[in-house]
Amino acid sequence: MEINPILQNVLAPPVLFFLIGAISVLFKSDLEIPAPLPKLFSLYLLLAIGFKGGIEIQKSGFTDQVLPTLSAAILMSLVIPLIGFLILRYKFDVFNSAAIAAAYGSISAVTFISAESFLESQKIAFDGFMVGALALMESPAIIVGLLLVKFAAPKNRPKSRKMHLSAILHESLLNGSVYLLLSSLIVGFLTASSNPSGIAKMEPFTGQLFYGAECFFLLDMGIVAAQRLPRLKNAGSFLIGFAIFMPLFNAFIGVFVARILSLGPGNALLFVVLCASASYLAVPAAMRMTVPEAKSSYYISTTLGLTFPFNIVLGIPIYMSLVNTIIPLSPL
Amino acid sequence: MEINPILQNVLAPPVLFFLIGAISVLFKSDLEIPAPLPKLFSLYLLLAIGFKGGIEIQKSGFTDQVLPTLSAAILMSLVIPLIGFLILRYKFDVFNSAAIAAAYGSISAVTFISAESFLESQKIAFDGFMVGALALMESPAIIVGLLLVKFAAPKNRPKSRKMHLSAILHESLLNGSVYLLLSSLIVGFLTASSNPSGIAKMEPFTGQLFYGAECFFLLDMGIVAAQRLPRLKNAGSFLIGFAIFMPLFNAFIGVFVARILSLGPGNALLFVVLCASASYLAVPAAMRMTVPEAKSSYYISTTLGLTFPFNIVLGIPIYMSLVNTIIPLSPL
Amino acid sequence: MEINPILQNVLAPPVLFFLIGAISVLFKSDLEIPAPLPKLFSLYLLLAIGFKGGIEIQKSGFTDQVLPTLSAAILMSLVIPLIGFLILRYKFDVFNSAAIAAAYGSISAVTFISAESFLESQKIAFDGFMVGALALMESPAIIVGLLLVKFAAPKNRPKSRKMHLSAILHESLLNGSVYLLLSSLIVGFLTASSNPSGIAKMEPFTGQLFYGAECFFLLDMGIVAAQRLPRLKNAGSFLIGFAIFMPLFNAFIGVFVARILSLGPGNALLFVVLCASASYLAVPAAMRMTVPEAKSSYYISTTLGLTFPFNIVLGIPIYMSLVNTIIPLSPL
Amino acid sequence: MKRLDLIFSERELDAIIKTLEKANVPGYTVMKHATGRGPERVVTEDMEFTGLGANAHVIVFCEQELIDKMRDNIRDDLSYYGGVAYISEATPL
Amino acid sequence: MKRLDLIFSERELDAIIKTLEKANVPGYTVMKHATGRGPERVVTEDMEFTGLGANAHVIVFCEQELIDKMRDNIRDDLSYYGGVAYISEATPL
Amino acid sequence: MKRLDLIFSERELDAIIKTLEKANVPGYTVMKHATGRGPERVVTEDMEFTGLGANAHVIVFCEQELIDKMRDNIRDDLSYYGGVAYISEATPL
Ligand SMILES: Nc1ncnc2c1ncn2[C@@H]1O[C@H](COP(=O)(O)O)[C@@H](O)[C@H]1O
Ligand SMILES: Nc1ncnc2c1ncn2[C@@H]1O[C@H](COP(=O)(O)O)[C@@H](O)[C@H]1O
Ligand SMILES: Nc1ncnc2c1ncn2[C@@H]1O[C@H](COP(=O)(O)O)[C@@H](O)[C@H]1O
Ligand code: NA
Ligand code: NA
Ligand code: NA
Repeated sequence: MEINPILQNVLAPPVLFFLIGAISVLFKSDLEIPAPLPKLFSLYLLLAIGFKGGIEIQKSGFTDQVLPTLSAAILMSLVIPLIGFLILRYKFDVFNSAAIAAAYGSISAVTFISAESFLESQKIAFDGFMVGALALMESPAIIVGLLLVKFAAPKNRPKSRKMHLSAILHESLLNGSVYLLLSSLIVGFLTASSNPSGIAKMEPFTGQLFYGAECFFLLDMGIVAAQRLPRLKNAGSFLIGFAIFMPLFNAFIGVFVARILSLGPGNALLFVVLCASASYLAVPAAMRMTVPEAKSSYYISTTLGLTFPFNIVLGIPIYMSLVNTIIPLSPL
Repeated sequence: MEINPILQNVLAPPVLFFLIGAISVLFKSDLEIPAPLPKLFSLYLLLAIGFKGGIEIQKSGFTDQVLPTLSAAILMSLVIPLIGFLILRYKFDVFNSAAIAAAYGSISAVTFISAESFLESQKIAFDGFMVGALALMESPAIIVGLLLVKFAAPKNRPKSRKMHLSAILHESLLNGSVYLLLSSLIVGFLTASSNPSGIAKMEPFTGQLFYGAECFFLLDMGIVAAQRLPRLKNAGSFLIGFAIFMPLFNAFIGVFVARILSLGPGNALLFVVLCASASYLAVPAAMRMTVPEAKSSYYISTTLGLTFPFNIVLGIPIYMSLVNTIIPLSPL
Repeated sequence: MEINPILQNVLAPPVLFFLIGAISVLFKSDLEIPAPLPKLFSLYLLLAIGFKGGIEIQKSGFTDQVLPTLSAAILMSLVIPLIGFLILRYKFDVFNSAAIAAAYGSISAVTFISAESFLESQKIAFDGFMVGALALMESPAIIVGLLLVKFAAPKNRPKSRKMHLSAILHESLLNGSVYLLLSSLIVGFLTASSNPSGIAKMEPFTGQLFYGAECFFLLDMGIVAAQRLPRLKNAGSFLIGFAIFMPLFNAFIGVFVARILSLGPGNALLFVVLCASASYLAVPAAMRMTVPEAKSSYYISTTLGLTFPFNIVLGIPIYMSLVNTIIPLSPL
Repeated sequence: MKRLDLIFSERELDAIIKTLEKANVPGYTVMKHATGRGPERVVTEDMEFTGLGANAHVIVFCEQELIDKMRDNIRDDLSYYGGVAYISEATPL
Repeated sequence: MKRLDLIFSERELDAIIKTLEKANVPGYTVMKHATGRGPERVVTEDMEFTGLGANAHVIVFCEQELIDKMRDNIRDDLSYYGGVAYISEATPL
Repeated sequence: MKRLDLIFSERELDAIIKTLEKANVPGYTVMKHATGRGPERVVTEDMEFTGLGANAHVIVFCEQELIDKMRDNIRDDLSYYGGVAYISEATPL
């Protein structure tokens, strides 16, 4: 693995702003992005990712690669939480294990767009339909997490708190960020099909502004991540190890699946990043409501305090060299 | 009336995002745009509408059509509250009747820009000076509403609460949203006259960003409208009927006035939309202060929960076909 | 001094929006830009100023003029607080004198960008490295202010409140707005050196949007300034005089230093504006923490309520004619 | 010492503060963006963008006699515009 | 009259309000965006963008009997999801 | 049980929380963005963009003895930076 892509990744504005945010916490600067401003950027990014993804999917149509890739993505978001759960059960109870595992099965949209920015700066092509994979991987992981709680821990819960399938589906599909991403994707698709002039009129908002808004949001993410990091100390070294090891492990599975799918290097990286990233939006919000027995500081601090920064700064270039090493190997 | 324009209207991004917001409430998603973010977009839209309107008015100058159209607009915003008041008095007291009537005499800027977007997508021309009509129709309706309270209900009010003309003018002209719209219009006009390079520098903010910001705001409006809708049940069927019938009735008057003014189809639609739309910004804020006897849930829920969605989704294409039918008829 | 440049300055959108904000307070309109929306624009402006400044510095490189100009800028931000302190001590105690003096030694970024807009509209060239001077003048003034408190008033403070040098450096360098400006400057510099494609991707956000965002922020500044102005009455006429006289005095020193540095008229104006402007972001925040003995209404109301509006509306064109008069004089 | 809690529409804030200032209260604290529901079952939401605003929650720590002085004015405002006012005991730290 | 102070995660707000409405309280006030720390030393921050939200502070002025009516339901919710509830005396102005 | 209400500038929040934590309070709640006026007639506005911030309102439910433990430290902070602190009675639900 060359040092160059890591440095190149770190020297891109989004990553630099992320680091600036993190360093401000380290040095106890009083830089603050007060609520609800970060929410504005998070809503904007979900809307823009979905809208542009919907346009791309409509444009590219359902080619040969689309269906297998999307199916594989869903499969990964079902399998990863199960693996994670088994690992976490060594140390944690059912509730905490299920909640953390669900977060790692799901995805981080900002990690995904950071990978897209990385690919663009490296001039490596990728397909718009990968946003479909992003959108489809959020809900299954939540469902698996809640089913694990339902079946692995039925006795520990008070009767009145029994989870019904309808509640599980509601949490996984109608969670604010899942809903906004999916429905913006549909809006993008419909606009591209029936109202192409609408695309051009949206472009300055969803397109041109995107990179800057990403930087601004990452500035805040840097602050939040650095505030979260020290909390991991209480969580113990097992969880700290998990937060680094699990994305690498998932990336490794992901790259082999990408190879089976014959994805090009760009799509392969995005697929790997989806596997390796962990959710800090949809899943924590769903778990807070449905599995209050789990400590939110566990699933928030690992995903936001360690896995997210790791992926943004080091993970993406590492995964790229993994892709470049594994994919071109002679057929399995 | 063809079904096509309605579908085309519904498939435009702003309307789609409005529907997404409304559906999120229906399905009890926890999607939320926390305060004060909607205020940001509402301030932005008023500023941008005013600024661009001021530029257009300066560019087009005061042509033959401008003065008659603006006078007719003011006249409509004086007459409509009186008609509304007479209808509402069948069921409501003076306070509620006056407050609701004032809202329907005034206008909704977002309905207006939705109509502009509709015209653009249909490639129908319209004139920039219509924004002047928009700006001029807000205050008279408030004044009429407060005068109705002053003269129709003097005995019911405690002495200390007597309304003075100066207070009425203050509420109608210095209300935050009226003030911002009017003064941005003046800034636009002055900039276009004396500092044309300033227009180009503002264009990315007030122009290019506009459509996307409109979509984002309509997403929130969809949420708010759908939250308001169930409250209408308590208001009774009379008010529900009023919230649909009144815009249609006002549109009908409006289209004949537009015909007398010999407006082209684009300007005619905008004129009709101004008549048919009801205020949920300036008027409610003014009424809340000056007519606390009126139930705010009445004037807010009708305008925001029913009239606004109706106009955005169905009204605009209906009014368009009304315009296309009535305007070309042989002279009166 | 001709009347023309003042009128031209006043008729630019940013100044017009500032006046609109101020007039809204005068007329008791309820126009409001609720917190934390102004913070969004203030963070955005600092980030964008820094980022663009960093790019410019990287592009222009360290020419002959850069080092002397930056050194002179730092010198001015050390000397001005000392002069201010001596003047203010006639009327105020050490704490208030030091805090107010520090504010006038430091700079106002929005005044600076208003001067840039003025130069652009007058088609007068200036150099990007002047942003470096802006960034470097914030901290020294804070340090001088705190040192003045430390050495001029050691007996008056409780022991536990003694100020340590490390605390002084922390307040002056890690203050949120200083930190964001400086670090965005570094990001801009690094991006320009190693990732030029990142500049183009940031341009719509940091470049195109800038003028509009400046207008929006100035609308709020107009409101805030006009709310602050009446508080000055309590402060007494000495402070009111100081708030007008001090910027003019500093401008006068500044223009002679600019002449010694042989700056062109554009750079000279920016240099003068840096000297003449007073801080209402970094310095008040630092003083509130470290010199609570000083009345915040003094240093906030003078800088925000009087000096800032004066500079924005009248000061900049006055300084321009000062520059045009003094700089071309035969050598000293 | 007493603690006075006032909750009412943000739009009446200026009027209430004027009443407080007239009575020369030693200080007060205002928290905006409060939502709620009153006896008429009308829910106040934070619809700031409409200009309707939400509720303000005002806390005043002061002597009983000051409260007696303000009582009529505050009651007058609250009865016309809506809102609640409650007093409880408070001891300075 | 009593004053009931409830502090808990914003995400449980709907459930708590349902309990209040079922008991027919005369009104209530909600303040969102409260942060804090509970007995488990977990700090609640205002991470609204994550969807986790912060705490809500709910104030109810009502009669003691209403509080008795709601006690079990509220305790049930708070013990499962976390949060605190305290009662104090309050006199209408 | 007691209820302690602290109101002071947001910028002193870290110092006050440190004092609370040192006394081992069972929990606390923080509400930011409070504005107000103190005895010096200086109005604190929510000028967040200036970095001056507004006031924070901190509520602590705890035993009297904890309050006695913190009294001196809190008084010290508040007397230097400004702000108020009041105690009232509170009963757990
Ligand atoms: N019993 C109560 N307890 C707490 N807050 C109340 C109560 N009654 C009314 N309020 C608050 O006062 C506001 C105005 O009430 P009203 O105008 O009387 O409907 C409501 O929106 C609530 O925030
Ligand atoms: N003793 C206390 N005093 C004030 N607020 C408290 C106290 N204990 C808990 N809280 C609040 O209740 C929230 C939820 O507490 P918990 O879920 O029990 O950790 C905390 O975040 C605090 O805002
Ligand atoms: N008597 C009071 N009642 C309620 N709040 C107060 C009172 N006095 C001061 N405050 C609050 O404490 C803050 C700081 O006060 P001070 O620094 O003493 O001027 C003020 O801005 C108010 O929010
Ligand atoms: Na994953
Ligand atoms: Na109308
Ligand atoms: Na200066």
